[in-house]
Amino acid sequence: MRPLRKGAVLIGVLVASAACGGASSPSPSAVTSPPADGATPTPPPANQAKAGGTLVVALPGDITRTDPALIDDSNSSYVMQQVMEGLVALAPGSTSEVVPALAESWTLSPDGKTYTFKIRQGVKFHDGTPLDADAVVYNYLRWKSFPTELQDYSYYAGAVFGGYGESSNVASVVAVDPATVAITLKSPSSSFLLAQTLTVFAISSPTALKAGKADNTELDISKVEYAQGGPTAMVGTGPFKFKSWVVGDNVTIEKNPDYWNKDATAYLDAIVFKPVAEEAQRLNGLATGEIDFAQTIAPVDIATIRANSELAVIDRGESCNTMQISINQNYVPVNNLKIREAIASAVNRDYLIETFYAGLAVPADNWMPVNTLYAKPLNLPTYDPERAKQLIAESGETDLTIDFYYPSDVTRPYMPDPKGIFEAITSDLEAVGLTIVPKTETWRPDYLDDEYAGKFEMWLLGWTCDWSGPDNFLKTAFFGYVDGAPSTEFAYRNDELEKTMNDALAATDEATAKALWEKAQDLIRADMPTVPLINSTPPAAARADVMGFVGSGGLNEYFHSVWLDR
Amino acid sequence: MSLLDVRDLIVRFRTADGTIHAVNGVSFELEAGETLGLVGESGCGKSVTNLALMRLLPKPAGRIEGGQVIFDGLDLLTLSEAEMRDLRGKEIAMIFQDPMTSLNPVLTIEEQLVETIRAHRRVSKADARRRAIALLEMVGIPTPEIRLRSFPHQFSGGMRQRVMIAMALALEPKLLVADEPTTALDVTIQAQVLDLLGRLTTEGGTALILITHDLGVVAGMTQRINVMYAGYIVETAPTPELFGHPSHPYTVGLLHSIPKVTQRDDEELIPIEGRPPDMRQAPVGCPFASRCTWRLEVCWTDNPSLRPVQAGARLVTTGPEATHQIACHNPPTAEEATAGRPVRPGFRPAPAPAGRMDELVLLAEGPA
Amino acid sequence: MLKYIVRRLLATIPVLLGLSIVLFAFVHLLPGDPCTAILGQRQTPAACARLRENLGLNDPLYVQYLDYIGGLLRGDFGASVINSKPFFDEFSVRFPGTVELTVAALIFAVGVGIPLGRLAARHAQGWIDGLVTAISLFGISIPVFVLGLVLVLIFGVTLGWLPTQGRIEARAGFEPTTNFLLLDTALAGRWDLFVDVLRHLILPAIALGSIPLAIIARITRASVIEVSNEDYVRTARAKGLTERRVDDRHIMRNAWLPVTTVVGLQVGGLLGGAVLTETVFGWNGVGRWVVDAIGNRDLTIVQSTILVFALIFLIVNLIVDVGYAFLNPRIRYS
Amino acid sequence: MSLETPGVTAVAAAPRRAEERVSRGLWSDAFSRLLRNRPALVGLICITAFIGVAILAPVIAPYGPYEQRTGGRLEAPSAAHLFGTDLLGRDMFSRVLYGAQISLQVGVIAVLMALVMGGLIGALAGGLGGWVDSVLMRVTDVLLAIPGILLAIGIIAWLDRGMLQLMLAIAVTYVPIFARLLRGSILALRESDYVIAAGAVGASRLRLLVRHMLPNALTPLIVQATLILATAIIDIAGLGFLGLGPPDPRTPEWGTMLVDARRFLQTAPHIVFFVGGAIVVSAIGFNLLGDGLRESLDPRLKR
Repeated sequence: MRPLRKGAVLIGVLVASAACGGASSPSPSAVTSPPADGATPTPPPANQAKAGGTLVVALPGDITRTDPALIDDSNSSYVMQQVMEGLVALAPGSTSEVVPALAESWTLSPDGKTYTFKIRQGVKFHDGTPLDADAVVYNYLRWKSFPTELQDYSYYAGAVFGGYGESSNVASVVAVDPATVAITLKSPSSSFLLAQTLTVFAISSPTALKAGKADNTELDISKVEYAQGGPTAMVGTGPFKFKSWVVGDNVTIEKNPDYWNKDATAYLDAIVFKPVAEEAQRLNGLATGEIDFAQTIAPVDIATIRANSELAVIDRGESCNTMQISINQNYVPVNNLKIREAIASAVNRDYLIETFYAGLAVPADNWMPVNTLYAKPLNLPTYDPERAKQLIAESGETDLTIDFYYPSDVTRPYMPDPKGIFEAITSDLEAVGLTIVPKTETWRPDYLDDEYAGKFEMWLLGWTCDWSGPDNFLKTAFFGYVDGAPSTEFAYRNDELEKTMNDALAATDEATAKALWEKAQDLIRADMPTVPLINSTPPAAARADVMGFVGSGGLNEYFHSVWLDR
Repeated sequence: MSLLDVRDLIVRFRTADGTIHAVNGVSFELEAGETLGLVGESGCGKSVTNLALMRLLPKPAGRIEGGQVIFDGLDLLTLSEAEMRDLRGKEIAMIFQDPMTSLNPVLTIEEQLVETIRAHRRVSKADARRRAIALLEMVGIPTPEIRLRSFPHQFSGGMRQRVMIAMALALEPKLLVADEPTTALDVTIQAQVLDLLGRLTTEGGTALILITHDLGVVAGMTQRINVMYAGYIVETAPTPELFGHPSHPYTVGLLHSIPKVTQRDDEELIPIEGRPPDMRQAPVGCPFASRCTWRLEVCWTDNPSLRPVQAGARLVTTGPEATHQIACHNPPTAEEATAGRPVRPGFRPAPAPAGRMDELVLLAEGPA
Repeated sequence: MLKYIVRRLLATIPVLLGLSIVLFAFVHLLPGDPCTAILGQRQTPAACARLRENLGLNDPLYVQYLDYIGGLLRGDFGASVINSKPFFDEFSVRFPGTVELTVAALIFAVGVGIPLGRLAARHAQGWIDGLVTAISLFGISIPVFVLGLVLVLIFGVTLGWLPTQGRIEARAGFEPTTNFLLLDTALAGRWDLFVDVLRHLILPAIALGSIPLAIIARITRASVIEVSNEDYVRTARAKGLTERRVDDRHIMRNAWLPVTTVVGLQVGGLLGGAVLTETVFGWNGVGRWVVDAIGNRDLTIVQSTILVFALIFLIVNLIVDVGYAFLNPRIRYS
Repeated sequence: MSLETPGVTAVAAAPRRAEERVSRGLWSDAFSRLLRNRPALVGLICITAFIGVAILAPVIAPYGPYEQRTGGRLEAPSAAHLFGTDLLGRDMFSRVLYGAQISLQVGVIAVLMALVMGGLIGALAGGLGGWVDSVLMRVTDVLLAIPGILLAIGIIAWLDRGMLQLMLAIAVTYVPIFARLLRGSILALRESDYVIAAGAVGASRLRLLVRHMLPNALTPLIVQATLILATAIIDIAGLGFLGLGPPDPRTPEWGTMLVDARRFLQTAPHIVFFVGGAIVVSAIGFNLLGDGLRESLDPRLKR
């Protein structure tokens, strides 16, 4: 899931754009491995791969809709990225490397405003409609001109395009010729191209869109058949095609034998995605063989899985997330830096990692993972309860009561057991003399809404990257201003930081950008506005005979390479 | 050989509260076509005796722990359940006290009659139905063809008991046991039903055991009477003899506790004091001792057995000439029987030994 | 009889009315501002205006109520606050799962509970009776979710005999039409899958059915014992009927009556228990949906689900009562 | 002309014995009967243990309910940790003991609330009759029509999570049961001779209700309340299992603990076993006791 919240603004210039993405390309080394081997073996050569079979994949939840443009959750996106393709994509296993997809190539005009995409020829949508420039234009114009009634559901289009219709930053989308599309922006945005790798910008068959009332004429989303799993929903160009969606039970996709990329034709006949909310059920299902692949498992279950020779744990490689104790500086006593420093010293991160992450995490020494571009060690406080007590004494605060929130009904990739983690942290904080009032709300809508609205004093939250760059963490996820003012979420005012980050995004040479981002990190470190805790790599698990899977810390994973050794 | 010969029948009930000594060695005989009354207070074992001979005691509590029941030459207590089942309804039939509850409320009269017939005779449903109609006609139910389809609750109490009689006589049994057949009925109906019962058993030559607490009923209906108390037969005699010469204190008490139309001044109404003994204890002495104004010391310790009133009389066990027998150490004289109390000068009931309840003393000391 | 049914139907009307008032209040009289309460921070002025319009929050309360009733009568049970989907769109997909589960549980409860009760009654006070009493005591004392977890651990994970979750083998890729999977697989002639669906039903049905089973076994035992002591049973025996006939025709025909009523009342407990069972077994039914809906504060879904469940309960008990009347000639002919 | 009622003729003899009976009192009589009822005795022992454990938890429990890292993670039962430990190293034995406290507290208060609310409705309906009766009974019909746990879920959804809300939600589901029970008893008592007699000598309606009917209607209420406590314990755990339990996540509530335990069903099945076992044992206790009370208090069942 890419939990972009309302108001989290994506627009901004990403220096570390795709063109020079080599800097921090995470190694796509995660594959299934029988536990006996210990080390991660290389994927077996393709000629060993067997075609056929049906894979049952357990997801943490059901998809919400079948129209890629009208989703904002990771479950829907995870399924759709098997079926739908955009103009560009992230390379398998990478969180920042942009590769061609439906566009064979692209160019950016010198003024940074016009992208010209060369559309791949001979590609057909699953319904037989040929892909051409007109089809691409149709999709883009649909997103740009979503009616108000649908805008609630098309969050990403609005955020990336900077609004709708006339107010959109997208000036025009034109079919130059049947194989060329030109997208012109009103002002340059170097994050635009990376954003196009998001599943929400996948290209649907115009025929299917029209047939499914997804042509912006039907304003009631419940009647947009294309979004509600109608027979012609989710019609894209990918290696799999949509077969059926039984609400709450499964989404089934099947092999697209006519996939345009003959090198990436799927081995599997079909994949069944099942929503399995309970981690215990995922584990049981894996053990009994009812489930072949669990997209996310509780790290604490790793030992059990390793002990079962029929199962294998899948390590996703490098972390692309941060879990933190979020703090809103409108509240006393957490507006006091000494208290925040004390909190940072009070929490035993190693214990959390050992207990809840089964070691698949590292203590965070920054607000972004160490492998992120420009990230540098910040020497954040480590576990030292004595120091914490001393800081609290020095702080001069008398009322040490803090309302502390956790989400009651979810697990997140960065937070596998919110309640348990909360209990452990609470115990640590109470040990140094703070008084914690435990509070909880359900994830959607209450928790996300209320924390964003500034109703929480202190709460658990984290961020899984959209792509691996400092802007995505420091600015988008955390401390960027909203509409020119500190976010209601953290109420953290630091005008110098805001200016530094904006300058960094606007910088044209890498050296300047690096210097500015490092300065930004120092500024944040000095204020300690929140307390970063952990960078984790959420594990997956599979039956041992599931082969060829390539994991990614950002969950952009593709199943065409997966095959069953049975 | 008599039709029915019950010998030393012992019935006990095992319950959570202990063993109930319901029937403690009862013996009697019955000839074919004879009519016997079985009289006593509720709980005296009269119904249990008859359920025992039908082997219909409630399971698993009720058990026959001794004795024999010879019916028509067969020892009923040794028959298999299937053999016993063949006898029930066919050779021995029963009518119960409450016609309201003795008919199955969810089955039609037809179903209940027909199943009785077809349980014992291989006849077609149509034949059984014709027989059922005839039976209903016999017991005086108007438009039987229509009434057959009715459910019990659509009948009046009297009509229901007529149905019960029809059902009992459906297979012309040799013996009919009628357990308080009229108790639940209106007084006005009682006579009709009794009359019907008497007429049909006489006509069919069916022997009848009439169980009742109502001496008035047995007086007109039976040839012979057994008086039961606390699981014992305490007096047995042909009906006129019993009424004419009641010889057991309990029988005397019974007769005196009923107001008679022909009440004479010297025949005062004397209630029987106290209440029946606790059947959970094995009886020691005469079970009636605690309530008996004629009791002697020996009554507290020795339970007298049934003996002819006239010592040395030839023992006849059935028929109108049956020997008058009682179980008593100190039978009332004829004079006392008429008076209803001991009239011998200076006679005092023997005081109760320690630990025994004395209902008479209680009365004497009770609040006047 | 007809009069009885009509009277029984009329008696349901005030209950329906009361139910509608309670459920109306559930959404329309939420503490606080409805926009905030229902939409939370997602509220945009547009979304809020739409909600107000959808719920008619700008009208006087009685108009809102009449609109609500009018909607119900037209079959409009509202739409999800979260995704605007009409209630029945998703309900119709999920409901068959709950029906299959509850019916299977009921069949289990009745199919095992009644024989157990009869067995216990026949051997009243004996060790079999004691065993049955112990089983039923255990049955009413063990929560469905505990029993469910234990069953999953033993028969699913450890022994591997039965599936632990879902309604059908996902790999089969079966496309249901009605979502009554037993029906669908049978109609499609996929008997292998029919068996698979049955296998999926076993553990959840046992977990869900355990409480009703215990209650039914108890009431059957009590009822059979009570009827066995009735005079007419003695009459039947005195007529020389076989034990079997006495049992089937005289005892059971009467003992059924209280049992049917109790079975009808179990439907409410089963629908409630389905919420927990579906959570334990990952069962795609209304129960799990309503739990999710509460997490999402999707109150219209909760409201309409409660309404439908209550309606089912009322209808089932109406049928049971009519059936009772039919079985019981004292009512049938009065 | 009946001999069938020797008791009538023996009236004069009866009083002394009757007096003996009465003097022992309904309750001591019932209690002695209860002690003779073996299953009920087992129930009584279970409940005494349950209540004792709940009250004495701070004394018995080797650790505090919130105390973490008392041992390793998910340890199997041992002498140091009788029920093993959970993920945070908390002593499960202590948590199960404190859990009894929560269940007892929530259960008893909820049942009392239900008793008061239901009793009030039942008394008003039965005592006043007429349209009050009709309206109140329709209200209970409505509540009965909604499956109990859904009703509780709905109430919590409406009022938000919290201890008080939890108790209220549980309570409301039992209101109709108590209301109907009390109303039924009162209707029956209203026809009884002594109430009619008291009415005839001019006792007011309220006095009749409070002095004459309520005390006599109490017995079935007490029996029912005991049985419902068993259900309440299960329902509380059920709500906890659905994540609607006490808002403080650390609360050692059995249902909430089961949610955690469930995650370790394969790794540490003993946690499910002990927590589930605690629920089952206390529910069995109240059920046995309730049945026993019914048998010993209900004069019709006297044997």
